Amino acid sequence: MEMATKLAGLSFKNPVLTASGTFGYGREAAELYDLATLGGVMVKGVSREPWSGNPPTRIARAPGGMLNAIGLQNPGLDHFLAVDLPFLRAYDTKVVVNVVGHDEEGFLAVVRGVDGQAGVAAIELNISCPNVADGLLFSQDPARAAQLVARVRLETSLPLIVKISPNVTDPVALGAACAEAGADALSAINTLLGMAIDVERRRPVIANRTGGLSGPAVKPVGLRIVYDLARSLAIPVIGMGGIESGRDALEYLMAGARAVAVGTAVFRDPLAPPRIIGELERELEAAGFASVAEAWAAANPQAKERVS
Amino acid sequence: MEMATKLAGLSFKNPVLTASGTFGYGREAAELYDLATLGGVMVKGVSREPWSGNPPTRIARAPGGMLNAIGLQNPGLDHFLAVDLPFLRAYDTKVVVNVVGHDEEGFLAVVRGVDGQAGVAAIELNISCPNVADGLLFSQDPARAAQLVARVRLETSLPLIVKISPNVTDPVALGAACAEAGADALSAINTLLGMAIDVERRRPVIANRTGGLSGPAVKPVGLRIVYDLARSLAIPVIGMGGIESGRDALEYLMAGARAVAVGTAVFRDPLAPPRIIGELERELEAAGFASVAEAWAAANPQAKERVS
Amino acid sequence: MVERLQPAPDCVELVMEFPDDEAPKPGQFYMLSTGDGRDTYLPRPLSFYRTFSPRRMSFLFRVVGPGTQALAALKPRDRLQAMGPLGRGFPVPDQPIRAVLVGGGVGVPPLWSLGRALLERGAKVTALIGARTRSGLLGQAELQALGLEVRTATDDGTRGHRGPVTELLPGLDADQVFACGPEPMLRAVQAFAASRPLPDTYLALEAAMACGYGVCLGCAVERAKPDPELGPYGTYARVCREGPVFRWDEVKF
Amino acid sequence: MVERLQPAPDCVELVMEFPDDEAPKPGQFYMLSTGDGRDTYLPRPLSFYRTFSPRRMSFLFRVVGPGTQALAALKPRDRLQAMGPLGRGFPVPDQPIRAVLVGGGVGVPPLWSLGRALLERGAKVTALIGARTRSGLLGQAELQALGLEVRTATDDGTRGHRGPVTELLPGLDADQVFACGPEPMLRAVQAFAASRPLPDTYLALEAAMACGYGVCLGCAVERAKPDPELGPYGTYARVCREGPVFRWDEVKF
Ligand SMILES: Cc1cc2nc3c(=O)[nH]c(=O)nc-3n(C[C@H](O)[C@H](O)[C@H](O)COP(=O)(O)OP(=O)(O)OC[C@H]3O[C@@H](n4cnc5c(N)ncnc54)[C@H](O)[C@@H]3O)c2cc1C
Ligand SMILES: Cc1cc2nc3c(=O)[nH]c(=O)nc-3n(C[C@H](O)[C@H](O)[C@H](O)COP(=O)(O)OP(=O)(O)OC[C@H]3O[C@@H](n4cnc5c(N)ncnc54)[C@H](O)[C@@H]3O)c2cc1C
Ligand SMILES: Cc1cc2nc3c(=O)[nH]c(=O)nc-3n(C[C@H](O)[C@H](O)[C@H](O)COP(=O)(O)O)c2cc1C
Ligand SMILES: Cc1cc2nc3c(=O)[nH]c(=O)nc-3n(C[C@H](O)[C@H](O)[C@H](O)COP(=O)(O)O)c2cc1C
Ligand code: FES
Ligand code: FES
Repeated sequence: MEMATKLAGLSFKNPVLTASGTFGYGREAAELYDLATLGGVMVKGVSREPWSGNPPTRIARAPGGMLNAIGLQNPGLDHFLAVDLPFLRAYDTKVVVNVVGHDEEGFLAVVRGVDGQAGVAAIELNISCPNVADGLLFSQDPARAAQLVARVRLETSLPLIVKISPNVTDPVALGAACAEAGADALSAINTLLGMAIDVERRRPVIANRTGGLSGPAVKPVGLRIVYDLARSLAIPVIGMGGIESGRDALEYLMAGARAVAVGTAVFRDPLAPPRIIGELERELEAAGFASVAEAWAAANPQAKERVS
Repeated sequence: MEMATKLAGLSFKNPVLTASGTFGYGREAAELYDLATLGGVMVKGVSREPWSGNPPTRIARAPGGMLNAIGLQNPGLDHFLAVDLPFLRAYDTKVVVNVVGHDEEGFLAVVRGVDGQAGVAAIELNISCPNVADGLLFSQDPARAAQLVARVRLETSLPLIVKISPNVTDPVALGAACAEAGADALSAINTLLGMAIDVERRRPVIANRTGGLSGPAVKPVGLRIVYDLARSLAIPVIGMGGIESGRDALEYLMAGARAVAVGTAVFRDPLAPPRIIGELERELEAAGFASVAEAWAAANPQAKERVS
Repeated sequence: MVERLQPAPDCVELVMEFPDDEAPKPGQFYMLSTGDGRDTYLPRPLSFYRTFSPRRMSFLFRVVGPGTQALAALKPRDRLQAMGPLGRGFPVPDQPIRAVLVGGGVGVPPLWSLGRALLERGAKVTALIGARTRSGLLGQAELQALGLEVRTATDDGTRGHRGPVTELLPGLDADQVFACGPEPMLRAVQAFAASRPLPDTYLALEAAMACGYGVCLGCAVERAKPDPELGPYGTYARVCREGPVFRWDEVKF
Repeated sequence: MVERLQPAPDCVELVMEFPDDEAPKPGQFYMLSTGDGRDTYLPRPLSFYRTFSPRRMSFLFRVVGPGTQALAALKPRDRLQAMGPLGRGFPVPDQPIRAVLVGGGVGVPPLWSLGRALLERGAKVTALIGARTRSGLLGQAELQALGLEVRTATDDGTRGHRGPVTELLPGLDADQVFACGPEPMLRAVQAFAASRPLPDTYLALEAAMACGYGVCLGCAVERAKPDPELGPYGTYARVCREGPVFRWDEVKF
């Protein structure tokens, strides 16, 4: 089975990445398996300065998934470059740096910082985090998103992936604005805004009140958005949201994703990413595909993007 | 336990209604239990003319719920008035008529038709159906929604409930525009746009391609939107989305809903609405509330609406 | 659940004990729910198969996805929710007709009780059962045990006629045909009923279902001759309520 | 799962057999997953309780929600996923100290193996266990069977001291205190450690967890003295990785 996939000028040995924020910077998973088995690693969001994240409680269970409001706790750019990137660089896998900021300058500083660093394969702009005060700022207005993307574009020649929020009326319009402004690819979806109520304590379970819903519960929403993006836009999409098996991964590929990312599933099963790679290989075979490329958009005949 | 609740000038014997489109016009459930046990019945969407609905397949399973694209198949206003309303009128419960249209005139015709009819307690405007071509037209733009609501307002003195879509960037802005234009209450949420892929047939499971996600999977999204609406707006909210137990119903009340509706749960358990009424009574007791009114917004101290 | 049998590699027959004894009619079905698994929120429709006593009957199904997997994983004495009997079954004529039953794959279950009811009314009943290959032929012994004549067909010719089971139809004398199975098979039966003609031919359909009792409108099938009074509303019928059994000329699929 | 015991009305002890024999340290925990239920997507953290052999140990927990309900519903020979041992356990001093263990409600489990380890090193160990009422007192016989002195307290005075279990602390001579239980109890132990002072007092904390192995950052607890090098990033520690056992002065909660 030909498992390699290409997108935005990058070649991945297989289409399974780990999703940002569910994998730290790879250190914990590396104790369990060889990260080189992965198609790629999307690291936890990196900001210019270190961020503390939100106060606890940050996690709640949800039917078929979970809620989180971590609030992008991260050690900041300098620490990432000095400690985390060198660690990851040692593995033969593609490292995608997820970038966050409170404002355009915040994003730009991180992009400048990682641009040109050995071992960085691509940048993923996280303009869709529902768990920090200004997290959805850029997602809510395609024009603002486009302006950010355009400015980032000037700072780097790395492949630029923009992460799409499901909490918007028109994800395709958002994606189109980003593509227009210079994004090379999109990733979708980030978490859905949600809430859990603690009946005993008479308050929301999560201190931040709302949190991001992820896990199998959101898979239909992710598939719909990936399908719509692939049908309307010429840039490739990395699909995610509720993937916990090779079958789920195949559904995303068939909807029009060039690659997929595994998030919440690693909490239930730390070995989910390598397991899913193996399962996907068998699912492709069973479904009569000779390669990942052949499965691409097989359920989405109007998908636009062609090999990149 | 004082189970009565009031909203928009209406008194419900208890806060549990059946959600639109999951209960037909009550005939099938009436074979199983006395509809008078219900706080209220929100009927399947009614349009001016009969609608055929979408071609099959209309249903797909989803993790923790389901997808549907029924496409508002309904017998139309005349049939509703001649056959269904007289049937429902015989029961001592509040009948809320869910109204749909392809355009403003379509909505207005149904509103005019039901206005003044004996046995109609309130109107629910379904401006948020993701399964008909123009279903989300009015939801996607608060100004358009407000214009529709304002025109409907002129046609009826019945309590006017507007159903809020979760597929928008800012449900509160949508709700605010509707409140401003004369809505007496809001109901939230309708289904989330989603998709399922049939790997064997290499196409979306649902003929309409996308469908509406409902069931426990969407409960966190419903709670979040109800909480935000109650915190920001002075008109009452009827909460729904994934309610399958008295505990779920209580969570919605505590988030700020004055009443709740049970939808998808009746597919798994046709007796869910009466069961949930009983469970809610016990949950209220266990949580130390003396009445439904006391539980209202207990987890949402900034909720705005006061008794109506 | 009382007992679990495995009549074919990917098929399971579950014998269940019900708390009440509402007797189902041939062609009716039940909505079965298992546990609270993530992919089994909706109940799944299954025709009943054999009845052993007023409160004991079985279901025969192919394991195709999470719902049937969860059912297949049940162990004796596990409990599950069953709602039914639901829907409109086969009309069983009182006269001693010559009936042919056609079952493809897991379409056999409703034919067992139908065959028995027809025999009780003195009918002469032939059952045709088809499958892709020999190991997929279901219910042959059980139908024969009732006293029916059974003929078989397999796509690969490993048992009986080689080819679609419906190719056996022209060779038989029948007043009425009753069929249950995959869509292409039902379409062939439709065509056969039209060509003879055999107006009293009945088909048991399948559809994706959410509720099974008429409230969700999920199980739509197109009506062949919509009632003009209903307008567009009459375009589709509900498989769960107006069906699952339809006369061959009532539906388009 | 091998055996199910019910030491209190709402508490269950499950004895489990593991495929490997990685010996956990006192205070470490496991992430347990059951089936694929709708409300049990995330695994649940539980401290191990008694160890019977290198591959057989037990878990003791209160049934509070869907996760613990699903665990409590397991039957002997059912299988479940367990990941662990995880986290940083109690530091067990090599000297024969005078140790006091404080366990509130279902905080008792980690104290069993800790008590045993301390005894093995010649320590003099007293265990204080508290609960709301008599039937909620857990592990008394099991801790006594190890050779520990056990004192009890209940809020309603139905057994032992009437009042918080931490009120028994001042009456004891201790070099080190080890505590596990609800937050108010841990806060009282913190205050006690500060007042004596008893610098080597350790607390086992709880937090909502998603992963249990350090990748989600869900299990944050505020650090009392953040490392200035880390800036705001040092505000919170991970209970699952830097804990669950912290020295009393490392954390604020
Ligand atoms: C009235 C009636 C009677 C029936 N009687 C019998 C019987 O006696 N024996 C029997 O074996 N069967 C019977 N069936 C069919 C049976 O109900 C289905 O096989 C069963 O519901 C499948 O459920 P599942 O979860 O196992 O598989 P699913 O995977 O849910 O569905 C099976 C197929 O549907 C598609 N599909 C549906 N939803 C999705 C989704 N979300 N994602 C991907 N693919 C999807 C796929 O092609 C899949 O292979 C009957 C059906 C009806 C309506
Ligand atoms: C390291 C560690 C060790 C532990 N060891 C033990 C042990 O040995 N024994 C033991 O009994 N417990 C132990 N716990 C606690 C145990 O993990 C919890 O009791 C368990 O996870 C509860 O899960 P649940 O699904 O049963 O209840 P849940 O209902 O999920 O959670 C329990 C409480 O959290 C709140 N809550 C969380 N999420 C939600 C939500 N979405 N909606 C509503 N309310 C919510 C509610 O107040 C609820 O009562 C330990 C915890 C940790 C971190
Ligand atoms: C605990 C947690 C933390 C996350 N942190 C980030 C983050 O830092 N940056 C980001 O772009 N997405 C973040 N996400 C979103 C995921 O990358 C992913 O888009 C989403 O969870 C959907 O996929 P899943 O259902 O497989 O988890 C986070 C998700 C979770 C559950
Ligand atoms: C099969 C189906 C049909 C529906 N039809 C309608 C409808 O006609 N009008 C409407 O306003 N909402 C309709 N809805 C949405 C429900 O009323 C409800 O808002 C939604 O399903 C969320 O609640 P639940 O999770 O309890 O089902 C429908 C939902 C389902 C599942
Ligand atoms: S399955 Fe719901 S109407 Fe038929
Ligand atoms: S539980 Fe995930 S980091 Fe601690």
